[in-house]
Amino acid sequence: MIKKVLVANRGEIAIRVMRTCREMGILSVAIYSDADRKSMHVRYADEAYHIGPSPSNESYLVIENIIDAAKKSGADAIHPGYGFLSENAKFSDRCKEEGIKFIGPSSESISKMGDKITARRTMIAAHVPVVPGTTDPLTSEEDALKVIKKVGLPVMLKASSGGGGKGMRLVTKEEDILPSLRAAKSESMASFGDDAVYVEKFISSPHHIEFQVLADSHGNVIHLFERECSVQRRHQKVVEETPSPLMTPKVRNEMGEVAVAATKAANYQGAGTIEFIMDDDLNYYFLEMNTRLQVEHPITERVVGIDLVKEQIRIADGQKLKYKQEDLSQNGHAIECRIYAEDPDNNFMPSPGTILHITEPLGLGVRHDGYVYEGYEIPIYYDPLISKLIIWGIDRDEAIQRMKRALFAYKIMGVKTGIKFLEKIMNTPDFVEGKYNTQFIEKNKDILMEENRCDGDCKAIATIAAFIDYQNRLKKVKDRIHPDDVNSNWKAFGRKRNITRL
Amino acid sequence: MIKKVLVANRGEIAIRVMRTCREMGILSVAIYSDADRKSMHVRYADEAYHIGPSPSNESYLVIENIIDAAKKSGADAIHPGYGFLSENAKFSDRCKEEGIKFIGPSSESISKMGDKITARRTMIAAHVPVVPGTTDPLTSEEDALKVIKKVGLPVMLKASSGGGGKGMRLVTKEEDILPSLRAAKSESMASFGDDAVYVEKFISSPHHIEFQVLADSHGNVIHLFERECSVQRRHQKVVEETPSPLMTPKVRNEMGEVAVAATKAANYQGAGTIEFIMDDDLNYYFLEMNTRLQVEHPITERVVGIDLVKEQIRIADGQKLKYKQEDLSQNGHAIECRIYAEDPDNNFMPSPGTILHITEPLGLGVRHDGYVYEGYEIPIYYDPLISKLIIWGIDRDEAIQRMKRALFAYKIMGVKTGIKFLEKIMNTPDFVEGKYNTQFIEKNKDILMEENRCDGDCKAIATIAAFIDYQNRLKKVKDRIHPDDVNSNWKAFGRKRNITRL
Amino acid sequence: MLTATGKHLAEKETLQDYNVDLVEVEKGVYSILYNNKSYNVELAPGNKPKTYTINTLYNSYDIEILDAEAKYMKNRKSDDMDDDSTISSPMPGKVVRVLVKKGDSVKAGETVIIISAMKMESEYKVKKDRKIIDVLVNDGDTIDGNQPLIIIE
Amino acid sequence: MLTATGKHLAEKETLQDYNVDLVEVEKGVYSILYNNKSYNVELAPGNKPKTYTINTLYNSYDIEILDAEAKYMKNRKSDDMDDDSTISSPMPGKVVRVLVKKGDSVKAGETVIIISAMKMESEYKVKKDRKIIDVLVNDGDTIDGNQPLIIIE
Repeated sequence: MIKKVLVANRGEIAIRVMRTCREMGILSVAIYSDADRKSMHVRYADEAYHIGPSPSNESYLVIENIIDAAKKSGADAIHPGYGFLSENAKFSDRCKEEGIKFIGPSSESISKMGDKITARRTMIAAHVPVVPGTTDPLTSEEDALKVIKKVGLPVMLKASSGGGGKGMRLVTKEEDILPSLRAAKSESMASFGDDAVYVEKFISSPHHIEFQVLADSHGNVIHLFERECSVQRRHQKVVEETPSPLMTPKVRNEMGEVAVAATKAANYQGAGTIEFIMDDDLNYYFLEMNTRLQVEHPITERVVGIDLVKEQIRIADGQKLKYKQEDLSQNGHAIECRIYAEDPDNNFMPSPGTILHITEPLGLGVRHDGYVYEGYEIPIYYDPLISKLIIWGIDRDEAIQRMKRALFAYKIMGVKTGIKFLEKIMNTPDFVEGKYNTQFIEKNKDILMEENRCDGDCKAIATIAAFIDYQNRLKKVKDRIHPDDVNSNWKAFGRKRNITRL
Repeated sequence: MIKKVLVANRGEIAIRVMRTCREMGILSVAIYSDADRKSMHVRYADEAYHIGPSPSNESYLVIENIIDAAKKSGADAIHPGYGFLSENAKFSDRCKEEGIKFIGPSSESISKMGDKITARRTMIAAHVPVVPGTTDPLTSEEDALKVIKKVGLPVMLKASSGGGGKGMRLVTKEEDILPSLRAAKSESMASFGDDAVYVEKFISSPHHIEFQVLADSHGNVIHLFERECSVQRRHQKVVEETPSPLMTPKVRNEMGEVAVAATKAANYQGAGTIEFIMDDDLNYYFLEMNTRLQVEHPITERVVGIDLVKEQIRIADGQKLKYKQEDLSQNGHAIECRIYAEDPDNNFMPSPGTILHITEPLGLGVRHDGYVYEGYEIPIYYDPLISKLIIWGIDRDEAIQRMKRALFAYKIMGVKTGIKFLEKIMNTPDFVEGKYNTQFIEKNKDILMEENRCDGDCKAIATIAAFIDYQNRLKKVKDRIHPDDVNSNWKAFGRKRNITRL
Repeated sequence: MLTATGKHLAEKETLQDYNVDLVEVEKGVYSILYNNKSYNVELAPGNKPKTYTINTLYNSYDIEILDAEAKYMKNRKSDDMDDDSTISSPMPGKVVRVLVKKGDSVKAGETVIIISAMKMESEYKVKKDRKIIDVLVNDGDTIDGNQPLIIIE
Repeated sequence: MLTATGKHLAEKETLQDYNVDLVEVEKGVYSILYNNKSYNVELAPGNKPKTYTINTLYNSYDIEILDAEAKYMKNRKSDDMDDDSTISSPMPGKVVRVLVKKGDSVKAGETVIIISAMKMESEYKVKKDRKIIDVLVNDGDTIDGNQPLIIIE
């Protein structure tokens, strides 16, 4: 049995993995860059190893340093989390060579699914429906123009190595083809070191629906139902929920079977996700497979009742799946909101900084996976995700109401966050009615970007608080400079502890 | 529909109720004593009314002041929480007179069940099994000696108005009868203003098992299965779990039916709890009915999936129960640990004080219901409960492992707590195996009161941290007094930010 | 927008007569009861002296305490309609693409540069019609936080 | 028990040569890496000057920084075996029952008074055989925090 796991990640996912390790009696090893010495994952782990400077390409992406830390610590397995090296075939291979268990799929599966073009070909061979388009990368700008003419506008340009919306461009007009192609290639090269880009027919206003799968090393594969991830901003998921309000039991069953078939075709092992796009008539197409744990995995955990990291570790340990498909069902409804350090009023620009104050929402049906604490400075080098709120309700209505309650009580000072933006999503009629697709944010931007109301009292109260805080600070300074200068006005002010009359 | 609820309570339960109000779109009104101006329930509520000085008999127990606040605020309902006036028949009545909905049972039900002797008589009439004993209060010391001789030692002396272990005494020897009787009477008088005491045969080493019930105003009654509450210290519950490791499906069904019958006999409305004691052969006896929400209600919420406060409010609003018995089932396993400000090393003495630092455990399967925050001073006037950890697992093993993980990560500085004591309970073989009764803590006290180990490194590390903190403080003071006195030793020390060699 | 003068706030029409019960419950966090309504206000000192960022229930404000102990409050968004003369990123990152060159005229809302930082690509736009005075970086450059990237008129 | 002398700690046998990576992450909260093991230590100033209460992973300690910058550490429980000469409650409450009277001799572990405070009844016991010098309260009395209740020898 695995005894010590090195978590090759940081932030909330590192802590989330370590929590499960602790429950399983497994020691956890953190790695950290210069910027992360004070990060919670270092504090939470049993051991911690420094692996390099702050930029991730000098630390969290350096396979050598991570393997080195794993050997020093005597870790017998590595969990890659999501992002960083989680979908890096070389890393999976290297672990294997070193006799360290990689908690994830083989390099072959990663390569096959990581290259979107190969993935498309594999799925077509396994009779999994895919979006119409090319099965070869575009070789030149001329080739692109020709191919896109054949597929027909609108199309999506996609990085073959892509994922998470990077290196992706929608093209609707002919004159945009080349600028978009260049942008997609540049972004793909910057993000993945590979600029192969291919073409898919653009399915307008689709739903993004994904299936969670688990596959052991004995050929058993199960799915843990769907997640609805259509609330996206620039192809980045913002809110996820399960079950999907769109889904019918019949289609769910069918897609689950397709997801299992796709997983088998990938010769997959571990936890993975089959992403589909779906049109309003519930036609669905394979989009890509994520060969790792997803950010949004907790909503599945909540509704199905299974700790996915625990299953990942068991699978890596060579154990058979504990659950059969017929054991599983969806219980109630779960929604996840991602809280980023970002400024919704300023084009969602990342907003790093020091957390001055935080009030986390708690109570019935609330799971909160985060990593920041008061006084922690969110580094400028990594993903600005602060935490994830995962809410359960007995039905979708209750889950939405509870999410609103939790977002309302969630307060962070020091950095700007998307909390109020998320609250507005929960209040938007299209979301409340469950009638939305990936165009949701664009379609509802007037509602979502509307300025928050603050009536006269609210403004006045804020002003009064600032004024009094300022006076208190001023008083402290004065007292320090002239401790004997008894200013009776200030003193009297100080004495009025409670009732302040302005 | 109810639009505004005054919560006639404080601490975690006040916030827990307000959270549900918010989810239902109901405004919440807090009341507070002098000591509670900064308390979280005041901050969380939509409105707040001051109701008197700090001692609860001048504030939270003063019906007049609470009714007054309810009228001023225009609240159309009052939720009493637990403790304080929650089982006060006069309060229920008074609300009714004022046209304010009391979120709880009628005064008749409260009186009937609140007086333990009347409750026994009611249950006997409804063919609910009760513990052998008297159905009349002891009239005199002579009467006591006579009656107890007839019932046979050992016996329990119990306050007729009692609850929560107050006014209760076990008598095993004849010479203890009169001192115990006096103690029980004095405690009962002090706690409830009534010294009526009765006698029950003492069932040695019983299990304490209770059933949650819900009854609407249309005669519908359902039960939400059992809670196992045998981990008790001086008749105070410390850890609760559901399902009970002792229970069989057959006995569960039978007891559920008995609980429903008991609820009907009490002519009950709202959420209530039927407490039973059970011997090792699964014989069970009605102990008492709690005519309010219990501290431990969240474990039922987690396993059955129903928000009990929501149901309480719906029932008070005159609505019919949303669920039928056959809709309900137990899903997984839940455990609650109560975190008190108390000193386990000093006879569990309450430990009020200021919360200097708190790290709350979060993540998968963790619900945390609390009310303190950093800088908050736990008042000396009220119950020292800080928070409740409610853990869910797919089975009992997972729940225990997860509880250990959560307790491990839960840190509070400033007051002493029972966290380490609770961790030891989770590690005690009798608990792990689910083989325990109300004698658990007494039986395992050697394990539970064992000193925590801290090997050489651990001690040294603690010492080093204290030493460095002291030096840093000293440096700050020196710098303030002689800002120009450059002490090179101290400066050099300050510069060595990270690596400190001692 | 609210303006009022320090100690004599009660006499000004703008803030009327507020009788508030105000306590600092945590550092920079105030619990305020006004007409029995419960408000929570969180304050953080702003970048400049005498400025605050304030979170109320629904809003985030920047407030400036004016001289003579008066104050001035503005909604974060409302005054955001002017460009700084230098475009820079608050975080270090990488230039994904420069979309303008020295001397170009750009229209309001047009993107001038795309920066990748904290795993996100951000587009920097101008708010009004502008002329590009200078471009100080190239595609692919690694940049520091607050380093001038583009100078506009 | 650990003792060592201030700056020259490294030279003392008791604390050996600890090469620790120590940072204060929050006020009074230290993250310490020693031999790559991660420790979290929380400190709170004690009631007396130069004393701390420390929470490590499993333990709670009282530590006293001795003069000449040395330190002395004791486990909370270990030194708890002596009685104070005055029995008092840290919280206000009510006397439920006084079980002794002036001049009584009591045995180690015997309860002398029961106090009800914060909704809990607490029994105050003596740790060794003692004589009761004086009893200052009666059953049912309301008491303040730290008010002397019983004087023992």
